[in-house]
Amino acid sequence: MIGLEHYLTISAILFCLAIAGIFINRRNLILLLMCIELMLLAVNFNFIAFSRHLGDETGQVFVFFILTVAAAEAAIGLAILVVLFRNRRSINVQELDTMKG
Amino acid sequence: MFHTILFYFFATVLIGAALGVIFARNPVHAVMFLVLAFFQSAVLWLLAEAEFLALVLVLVYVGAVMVLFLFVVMMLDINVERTTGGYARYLPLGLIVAGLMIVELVQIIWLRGSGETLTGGFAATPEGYSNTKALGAILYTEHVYAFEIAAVILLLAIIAAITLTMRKRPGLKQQDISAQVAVRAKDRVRIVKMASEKPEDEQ
Amino acid sequence: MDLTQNILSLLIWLPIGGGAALLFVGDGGDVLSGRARQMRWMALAVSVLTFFISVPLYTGFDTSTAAMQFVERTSWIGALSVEYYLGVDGISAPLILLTTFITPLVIIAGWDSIKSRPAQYFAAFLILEGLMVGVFSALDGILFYVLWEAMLVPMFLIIGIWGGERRIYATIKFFLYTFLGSVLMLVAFVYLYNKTGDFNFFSFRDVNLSLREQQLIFIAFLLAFAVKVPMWPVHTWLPDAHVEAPTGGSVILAAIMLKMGGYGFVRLSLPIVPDGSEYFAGMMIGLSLIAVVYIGFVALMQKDMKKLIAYSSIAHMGFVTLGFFLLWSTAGGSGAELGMTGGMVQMISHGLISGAMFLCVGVLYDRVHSRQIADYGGVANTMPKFAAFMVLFSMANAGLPGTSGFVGEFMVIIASFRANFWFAFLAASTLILGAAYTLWMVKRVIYGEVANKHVADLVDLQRREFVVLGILAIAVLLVGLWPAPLVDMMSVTVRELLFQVGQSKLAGL
Amino acid sequence: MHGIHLTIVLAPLAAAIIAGLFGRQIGRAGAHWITIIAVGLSFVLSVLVLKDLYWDGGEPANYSLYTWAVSEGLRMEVGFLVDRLTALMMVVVTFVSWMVHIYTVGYMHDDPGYQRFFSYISLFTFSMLMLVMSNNFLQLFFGWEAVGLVSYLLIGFWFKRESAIFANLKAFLVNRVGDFGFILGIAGVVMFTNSLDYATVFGQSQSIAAQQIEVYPGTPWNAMSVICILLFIGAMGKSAQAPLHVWLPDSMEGPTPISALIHAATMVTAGIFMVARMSPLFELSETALAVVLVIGAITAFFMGLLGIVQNDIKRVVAYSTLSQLGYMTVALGVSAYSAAIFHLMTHAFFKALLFLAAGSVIIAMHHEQDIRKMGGLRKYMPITYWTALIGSLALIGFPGSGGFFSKDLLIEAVHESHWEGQGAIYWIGYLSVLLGVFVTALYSFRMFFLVFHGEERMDKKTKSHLHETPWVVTVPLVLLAIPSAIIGWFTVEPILFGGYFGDAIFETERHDVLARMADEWHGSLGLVTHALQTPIFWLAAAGVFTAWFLYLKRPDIPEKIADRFSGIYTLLDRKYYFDDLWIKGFAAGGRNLGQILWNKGDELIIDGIIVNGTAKSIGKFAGILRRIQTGYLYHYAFAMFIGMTLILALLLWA
Repeated sequence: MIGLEHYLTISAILFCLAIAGIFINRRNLILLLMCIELMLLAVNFNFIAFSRHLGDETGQVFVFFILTVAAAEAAIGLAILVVLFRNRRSINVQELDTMKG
Repeated sequence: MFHTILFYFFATVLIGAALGVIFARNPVHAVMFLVLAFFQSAVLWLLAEAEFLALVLVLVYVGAVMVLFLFVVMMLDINVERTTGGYARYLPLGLIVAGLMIVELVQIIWLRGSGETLTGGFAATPEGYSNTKALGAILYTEHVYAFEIAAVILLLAIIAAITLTMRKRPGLKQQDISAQVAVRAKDRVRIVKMASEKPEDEQ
Repeated sequence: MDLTQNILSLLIWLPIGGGAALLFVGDGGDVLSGRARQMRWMALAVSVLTFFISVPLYTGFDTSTAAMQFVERTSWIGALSVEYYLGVDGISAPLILLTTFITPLVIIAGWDSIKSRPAQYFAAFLILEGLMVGVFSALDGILFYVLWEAMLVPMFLIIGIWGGERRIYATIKFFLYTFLGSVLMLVAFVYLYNKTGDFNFFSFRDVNLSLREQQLIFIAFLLAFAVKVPMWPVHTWLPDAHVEAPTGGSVILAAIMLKMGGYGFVRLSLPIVPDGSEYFAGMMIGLSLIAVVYIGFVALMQKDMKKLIAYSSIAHMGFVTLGFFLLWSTAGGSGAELGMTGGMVQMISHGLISGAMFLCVGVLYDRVHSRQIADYGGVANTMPKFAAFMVLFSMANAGLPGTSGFVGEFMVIIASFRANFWFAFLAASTLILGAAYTLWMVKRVIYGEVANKHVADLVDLQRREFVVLGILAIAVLLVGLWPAPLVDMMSVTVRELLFQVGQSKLAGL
Repeated sequence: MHGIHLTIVLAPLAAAIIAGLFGRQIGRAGAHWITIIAVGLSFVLSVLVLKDLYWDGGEPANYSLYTWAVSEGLRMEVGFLVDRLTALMMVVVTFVSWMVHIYTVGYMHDDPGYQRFFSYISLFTFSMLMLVMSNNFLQLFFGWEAVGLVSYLLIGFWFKRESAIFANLKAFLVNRVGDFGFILGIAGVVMFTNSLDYATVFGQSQSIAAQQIEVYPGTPWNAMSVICILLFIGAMGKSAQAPLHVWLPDSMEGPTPISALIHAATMVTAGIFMVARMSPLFELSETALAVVLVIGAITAFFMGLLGIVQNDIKRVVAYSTLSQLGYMTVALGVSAYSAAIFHLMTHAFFKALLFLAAGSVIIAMHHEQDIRKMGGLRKYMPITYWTALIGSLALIGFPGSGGFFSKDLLIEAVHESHWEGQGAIYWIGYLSVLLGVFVTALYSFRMFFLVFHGEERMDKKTKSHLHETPWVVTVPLVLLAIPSAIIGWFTVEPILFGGYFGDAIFETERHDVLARMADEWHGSLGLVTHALQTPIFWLAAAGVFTAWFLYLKRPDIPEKIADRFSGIYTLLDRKYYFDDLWIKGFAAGGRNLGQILWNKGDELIIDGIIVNGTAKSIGKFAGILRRIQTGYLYHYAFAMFIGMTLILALLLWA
């Protein structure tokens, strides 16, 4: 019987893979953004699973909002990325260290 | 049983797609893997009887966001080589943290919930239940303000994205109407007074 | 409005308001502009007016009572029982008078020598004056603390904007040093508040505290006040601050701000934690004597005139703390009043003398732009009037009888002899050391052949400088020849204070 | 009478202020007239006071003028005590001061600081009068320091000279060392009596003597001895007793009238006066008296020896002053206070005379002070010659001269003084004053012969200008020569044996040597005729003869002696290395100590390690922390992830 625990496990695996993706990636900022999308997906899994588990639709409403925000974030993030690329001719993560203390 | 097989199948493909995202050499491939992952997720959500969200995921995410990603990736013409080394330095620490994380997750999900069991199947939905209808009912009643805010956020995102990417090229000729209206004669014409001069030979 | 009822408020807010007005109007950014000149006059007018308003503090002062006079009291922050509570007694009134007396002189001294942002400069001094009067008259812990900290700001700006080359280092050092101390004072206030329920100094005084509590509160107060005095070994901010400060800043710093520390000891430490003070009295005397002797030797070797005077300030302030903490060492308490009065007189006198000394250095600095002793020599040849003043003030600094510098030292030495021969022995060594470092400087700066072209080009005092130094000279001589009015003003309060200090707070527990 | 006292004091002060502040307005003549008149007025009034007290039998006045301050029942006042001791001092001070004022008109004639000079010496007169007329310790200390101040200003009068400003700093600081003891002594007095008033303190002297003070814990000392020794340290500073004498010879850098007034006649005798004034206290402590005696004896003899090797005319007189002050101190040590004061008075006249005469010579020699470059001045400067002779004779105690009576009787008093338990100290005192007579005669006539007799060793230019000095210089010489010569005749009897001082000086019966000597007193004439039978006269004669033989008859011998005994000569020439002790020892030591405390203590330990060290260590720590901020996104993400893991762990297992 597929239940809550399976969905949570899938979610955890997705999340960890997304994090791993952030570390493995050193060159491409777009991939980082994609990993973030994956993470959000994992979160959404959790919400849906619990929503179903508890029989409460509010969790799904939350997913709806997360999707909204994620879309907005992707739009702005990509816009920033485009500007960045225009200014520096690169989106190499290892070269982006202007925040260095 | 069929349900279980479907779940495991789609879950396996999902994880494979996620691995593809993070290991793909070419960003375009990565985006395509991500699209695949989203599709698999949508199916899994369907299995969990969250039909509305599953469809929204496909329509909005795959249809809009992923296409945007694809657009950008192609537009920017990023070189495709990937880093190979570099993370060996952090590997021990990463392994420790990852191990710790796994232990924790296993503990949370399989061994112990905080007082409440986290295992068990989903409750069956009542007859005539419409997921979409139920969501709409609470979205436009209880969460209407949040909904409005979400709309504003999207608007903001649109404006932000446009503002960020818009640029003025130097040398582009543009009409500035307010400057044209505000101009005064003395800004443009200089009246020079000077004594009249006579040629030398007339004296 | 009855002036005598609100005289203290007036003394606080008139200069602050005047300073704010000056800031608001500004100088138009140009030193030579007519507006800048008007601002000078306005600053002078405000400060002189403040001085005249403060005169009733002396004429209307009742020397027969130790109670607070000219009291003003209203609620300020009701929820925390914080009050706007002002009042003066024989300890604070002379210090307020000193403040209002010195400030106009400082403003005159900065008349021409401030080349950048004159309006802001004078405004800073006026605001500082109001805040200092406030510190001396506040009787509520929070009010006292707020004014105490607020005072740092104008001083910080004065040194930081109009100071010398290393002014940034000096201001930061000054600020951190004093801030470190005063924050602990706030902690002590809050602790006492938890005991008493308000921040009134009198409730602080009347609350019973265990010895352990008293020791900790004493240490908290000690850090705040010892830094201000400054006592050895937390004195090193002073030479740097003095050296970098503009003349007026040095004068205010030495003449008044250092007195805050001494004032804090008598207003807070001694009456609030008498047993704690007794516990630490030996240490305090030790530190005071180190200040007198150690700093005396250090001052001897200074090459910078301002630094030398700054060190001599530390040594002289050592007498103040020595006088205050003698009372437990003297046989049967006799000598306590003498010591404490001596310490108090020393504060006033040091205010006059160190102020005058810094003004003298300022006069030279304005002309030659050097504070190094080695850059001078034979100034008496070109500036005879100035030389006369300088010698007079140096003699006062060396504690010559007939000048105010002698009065406090004499009383403290006599009182300390009663406590212990060696206290008096070490304290009296200032007679030699003080004369040595001051007069050696005089020898190298004032006397001798004209040392270089700069000295040869010196012009003697202008009328403005002459008036400032002349007024100070008269004050120094007056206090030296007839200190009775000053001493009488203090004596009842001192006796009352000694009575308070004599009441152990442990008995009531 | 109070008005007169006040006028005596304030007239010179007012003159000083006018001459000092308004010197330019009143001009040179104005300055000297106003000060001369003021001091002259003081002198005349002082004589009136003396007449009132002595001949008219007036009562001593003791009253306070105003209250300086009151604290803890200790009344600090300013007031006058005018008794016969005071009156005598007042007359001496104002007279010498007056003479010096007049003399200055000539001596400082061309000096640009003319008005300033007159202002200073009038101020000095005021200070000295405040000192002697005081009725309490506070005012005594005021006068004490005030004369020190004026002395400082006057030694450094020619402030362009490096040697002068060195000397005045030295003088002030050495005096301050004495004052250091003095103020401690005053503090001791206050501790035991809670009063600064002489009368009150003297009234309680017995109770002080009965008490003890533990300077070192566990070793109680007699309070009176401690107080008196501390007070005497003050006197040592002011009256230039060894080892605090070093400032006096250097003080000769000041103009000569100052040397006469301050460093010979008046200020340096303040210590003697003070001890005499404090006789009710000193009498009660034989320990203190013994200290006084020994210090005085050392000064009297050894400082005299130094006079023999000096070549600067003023320094010779200065060492002679030191030696004579030693004599007075010895007299104090044997409780012969009146003898000390008597010698003080005669010394004031003849030493002022000698200094002024020296000054006269210096003027004539165009400010050449080396006696090796003089000689044979007798025929050029007859008045100076004769007055100097009178002064020198008085100095060596030639029978009949002023110095004779005081010195002879002083030595006699020392001779008579031994009381129980004194032993060796008595012999130290007696022998040093006795041998001192020979030394005195030697150096004073060495100088006299070298200056006024023998061959003329000055250069031609100077020689061509040699002539007697103007009348403003010679008149004071003559006026001072008269009392120097004759004052002893009629003052000796009342002062020493006639109970002139009355209650002003107190002697216990055990110490009262003068009372014992009174039995053998047969009048002034008797003393003079008796003189030939005493060793004193013969020692003095031997001294004069030696001087004549060595410096007139055989001028080559002194150098040979100096070569033969070069060790001793160097010792004398280096003034027993006292200057080195003070300058290289204490002064340099103090400077080094200051340097060490400053560099190592303040700059290194407090500022370097503690203050800036704290700041630096915070900076270093921050620098380490700063490296965490790499700027790489994945580092921050990693940190977030670690943090999340840890928070989860905390929630799970904590």
